Amino acid sequence: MEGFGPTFGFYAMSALTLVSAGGVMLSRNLLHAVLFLIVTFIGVAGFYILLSAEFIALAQIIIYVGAISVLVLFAVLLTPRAGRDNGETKMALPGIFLAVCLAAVLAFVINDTNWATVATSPELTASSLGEALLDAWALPFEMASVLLTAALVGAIMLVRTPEEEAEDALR
Amino acid sequence: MSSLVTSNWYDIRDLSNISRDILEGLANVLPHGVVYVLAPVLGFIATFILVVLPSQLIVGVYGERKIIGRVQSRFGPNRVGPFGLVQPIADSIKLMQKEALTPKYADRAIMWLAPIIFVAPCVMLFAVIPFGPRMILANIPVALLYFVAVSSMPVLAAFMAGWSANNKYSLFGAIRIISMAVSYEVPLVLGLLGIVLFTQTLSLQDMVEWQRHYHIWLIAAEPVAFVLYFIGVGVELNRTPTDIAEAESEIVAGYLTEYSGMKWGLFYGMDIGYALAAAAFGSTVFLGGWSMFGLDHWVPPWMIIIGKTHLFYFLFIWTRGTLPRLRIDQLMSFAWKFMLPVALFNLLVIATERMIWVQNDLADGIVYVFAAVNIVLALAALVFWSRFLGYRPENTPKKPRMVREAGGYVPLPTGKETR
Amino acid sequence: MSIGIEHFLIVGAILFCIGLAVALSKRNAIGVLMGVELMLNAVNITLITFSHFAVSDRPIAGHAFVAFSITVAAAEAAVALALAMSVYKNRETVDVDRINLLKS
Amino acid sequence: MSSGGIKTEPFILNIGPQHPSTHGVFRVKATVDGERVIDAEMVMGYLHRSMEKLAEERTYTQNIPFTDRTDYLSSMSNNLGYCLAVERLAGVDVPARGNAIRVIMAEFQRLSSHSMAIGTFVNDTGAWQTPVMWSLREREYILDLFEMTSGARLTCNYMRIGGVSFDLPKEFEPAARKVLARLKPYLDEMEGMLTENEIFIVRTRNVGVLPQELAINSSASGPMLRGSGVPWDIRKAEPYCGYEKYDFEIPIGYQGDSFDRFLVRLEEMRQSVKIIEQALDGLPGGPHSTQVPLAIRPPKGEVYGRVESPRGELGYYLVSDEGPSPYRFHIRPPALINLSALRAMTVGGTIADAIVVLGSIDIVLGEVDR
Repeated sequence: MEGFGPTFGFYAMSALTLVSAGGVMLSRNLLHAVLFLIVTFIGVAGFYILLSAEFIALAQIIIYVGAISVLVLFAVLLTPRAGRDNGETKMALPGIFLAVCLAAVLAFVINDTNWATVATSPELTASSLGEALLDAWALPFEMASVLLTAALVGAIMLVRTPEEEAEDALR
Repeated sequence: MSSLVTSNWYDIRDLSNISRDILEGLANVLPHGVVYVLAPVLGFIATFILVVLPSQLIVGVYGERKIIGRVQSRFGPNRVGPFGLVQPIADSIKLMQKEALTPKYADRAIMWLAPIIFVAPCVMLFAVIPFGPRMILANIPVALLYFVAVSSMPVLAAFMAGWSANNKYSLFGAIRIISMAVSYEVPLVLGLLGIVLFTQTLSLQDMVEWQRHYHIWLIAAEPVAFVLYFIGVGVELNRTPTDIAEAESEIVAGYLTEYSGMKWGLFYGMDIGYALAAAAFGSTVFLGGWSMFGLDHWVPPWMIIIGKTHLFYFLFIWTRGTLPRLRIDQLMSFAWKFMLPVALFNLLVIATERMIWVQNDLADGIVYVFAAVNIVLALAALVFWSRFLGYRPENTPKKPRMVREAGGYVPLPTGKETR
Repeated sequence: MSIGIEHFLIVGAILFCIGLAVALSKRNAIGVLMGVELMLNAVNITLITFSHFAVSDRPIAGHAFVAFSITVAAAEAAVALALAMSVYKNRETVDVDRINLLKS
Repeated sequence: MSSGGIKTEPFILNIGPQHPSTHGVFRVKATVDGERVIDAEMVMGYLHRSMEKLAEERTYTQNIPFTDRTDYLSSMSNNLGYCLAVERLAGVDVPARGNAIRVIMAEFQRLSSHSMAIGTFVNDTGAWQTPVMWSLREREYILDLFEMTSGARLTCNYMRIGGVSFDLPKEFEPAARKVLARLKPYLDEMEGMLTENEIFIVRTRNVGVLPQELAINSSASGPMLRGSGVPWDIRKAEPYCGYEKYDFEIPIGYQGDSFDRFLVRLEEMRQSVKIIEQALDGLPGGPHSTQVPLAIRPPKGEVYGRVESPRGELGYYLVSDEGPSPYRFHIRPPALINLSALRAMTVGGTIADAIVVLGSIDIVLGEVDR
């Protein structure tokens, strides 16, 4: 990946993604954390575009920014004001230490490995992804739909109120 | 792509000739590479100046106010300038002079950010609209997805605006707008998926070409998708009858309650901008875009698409001027109980038709048969499904009962009148 | 200056570790969920990076995997939030330190 | 957004005193749980001008303009109610022509007030200003008639003790017939636009139901009471100004929801048109007013005079001590008493419903707070 554009894009996106991911970690207000998370998602979508995966990038924006973050926002709004702090547990320091250690190990591995890369990247379009999904990965694709249905039903069942359950029992 | 326009710079049927000639001229003068940075900037500014700004000011603000005025049997703006045409400019000058207040306990950073985040995607949406055979800023192959993705951004901006103001009415508006947007994105995308099945492309330019090739508009081929799009986009744009998030008579102004001055002006202006973008997208996908059954050989295509956009926008104004507003729970149940099943049914029908078409290798004319079938099925689905859900307009009494003498009880009628 | 596979992988690794730190350290169940989402995103970046750069006879596999991953993440977010709601309904807290039913 | 099992803290939403759809300075302190209203407390008095006390310092004739300013959307009916009460107290007879003119004016006032009520009601359901503009347009023609006869458009101050202040001008009758001819298609249009409008129906059907018993117990009156299916109309029950001579019917609703109240108002407008036509056809000659002394001193006693104002039973309770001004002057304001059932109608509905209910009551804050 040569040239000013991709380089600039990469560093801009890295800064955006990592700074806002740090914001998720550091912000005291849970709603601010969610907003930082959304910015992180957009930054990740930017990476996908840099890697010429437009379809995945737009799916990322539709699903993560349009749906998942809205879900999280809903969950935050449904908890009372007292539950909206974003503090750390007692185990925060060990956790952060573990994460830093892992980062060091990963960085070492990434630098040390001699990656075999292709000179020209393959052209991957939305239609080739569609063909792959319905051809090589047909079974996982169907299973994903089953999973989504199960998640839908499960989510509805989990948040049902006792009154609603009583109503259904009477039927 | 298309060979109908010449590449002479004076051929105004394709304005991209002019910009290309300008850029080529500049490339001879300027150092290498600068022109590539300049090109998108220039294209961006050109799109904005040529399309967005005049549409917004003249058609969006002035036209909307004038048409709503006529609907309400009054004149609309007629004082500032000839026929009141300068009214939008006067309004914006007034807005800029006003103080942009921020409440004491508001979340200042987010409240300041929200209008900016609201504005940016609006201009981005126009980038993928084809205004002519080559007049398109970014002919990306997944333009349809791009449109859906970018149009989900302003909802978040509206949420930020509503939440940060620390006002109960604003919070109501914020909660309402995100719940509405999440509910209506589903049938809207399902409707558009049917279009993709038929046209076999996600690119808007290719869709226009498809409609030119088969000499049919997709509104005729897939009427259900059009209805789903119109309603769904109306909900996301907060246009009456679904302007629940800023319901003036209930929650004052929803998420905009605490905004004033030019910050409010940005929201207001961009509301119209989004409506125009949605209209442009709708007329590209459903109304044939810049093509017009051969008329595009004689009339500049960008004129056709802008005309169609304004026609589509007129629909928004019309509904805004005439219909009352739904309640939030009614809107939600309409999305999940009515629109979603109809969208799924529509998708099934379209997929079946597509399969028949491909497997039997039918001629192009079959599209007209499919269109007829789809229109009939759309009407049938509308009637059948609404009756199934318990829609009984004949049970609503249209006249009160009449009595001649005062005094005493009149027992309530039993049974059918109550719904 | 050129951007290679390592650059993207490093960003993915850092993002993953930030996500891990968030998931391990946050007290709020929704905060933990956000950390998990960050980790998933980091993994997706890595997958797309490999799909773009690595030598493979079927490079689309990375994209397909990410498509599944996003699907699963959506389902996971819905269920996790429903769980958080449900826990909150019964215990009136989303503090993961205080959800200790198994402790006597 | 119901939150059944989740323990949420309900919060208090102040609807008003500054709010687009409280029709003035009225405040509902609503306790809401999400979108649902679980309690509503009314706070009023922001517009209190102490009219009843002030009236005790002025002569009976000087009090007539006060009544204009209570319910400023139906000044003619208010004048009429007060004048009837004073006439009954002092034993003054009104000539036939005066009575007919009073009926015409009161019914025109009902038309203008109901037109406004329907317009603002539909506005509260969210139609973006269009119905209220249409209503205002029709109302303007009626106000022109008022200007023609009394010189004022809104606060007419037209009725006098013993009749009306001026006779009708020559050009009144053709103008009035023209207005009526205009109104009939307008009413059909309004009915077609709204009773066929599915969104309007779902917003108002079964919203704010006021059962018959509750309507009677809360002493609601006017379209509120009739919407609940109780055929009660002062014009029929205790006719004044010769209402017994006119042929008209009372519309009543089915179950007392907001839609029924709307239907009743719309039909009452038709009936008003009918009454005015009859009154114009049989307009008697003669004097328009009996002469009474300007500083009238009614004999000692008390009286309660009531009329059917557009909002319901408007009563005036007067006590005389043979002085030039009333010893006690009390108004029974229909809007205030209709409003008292607001809590029962809004609790359990959503915020949007509460606004619709408030619109369907058709309050005028000048009358509620006096």
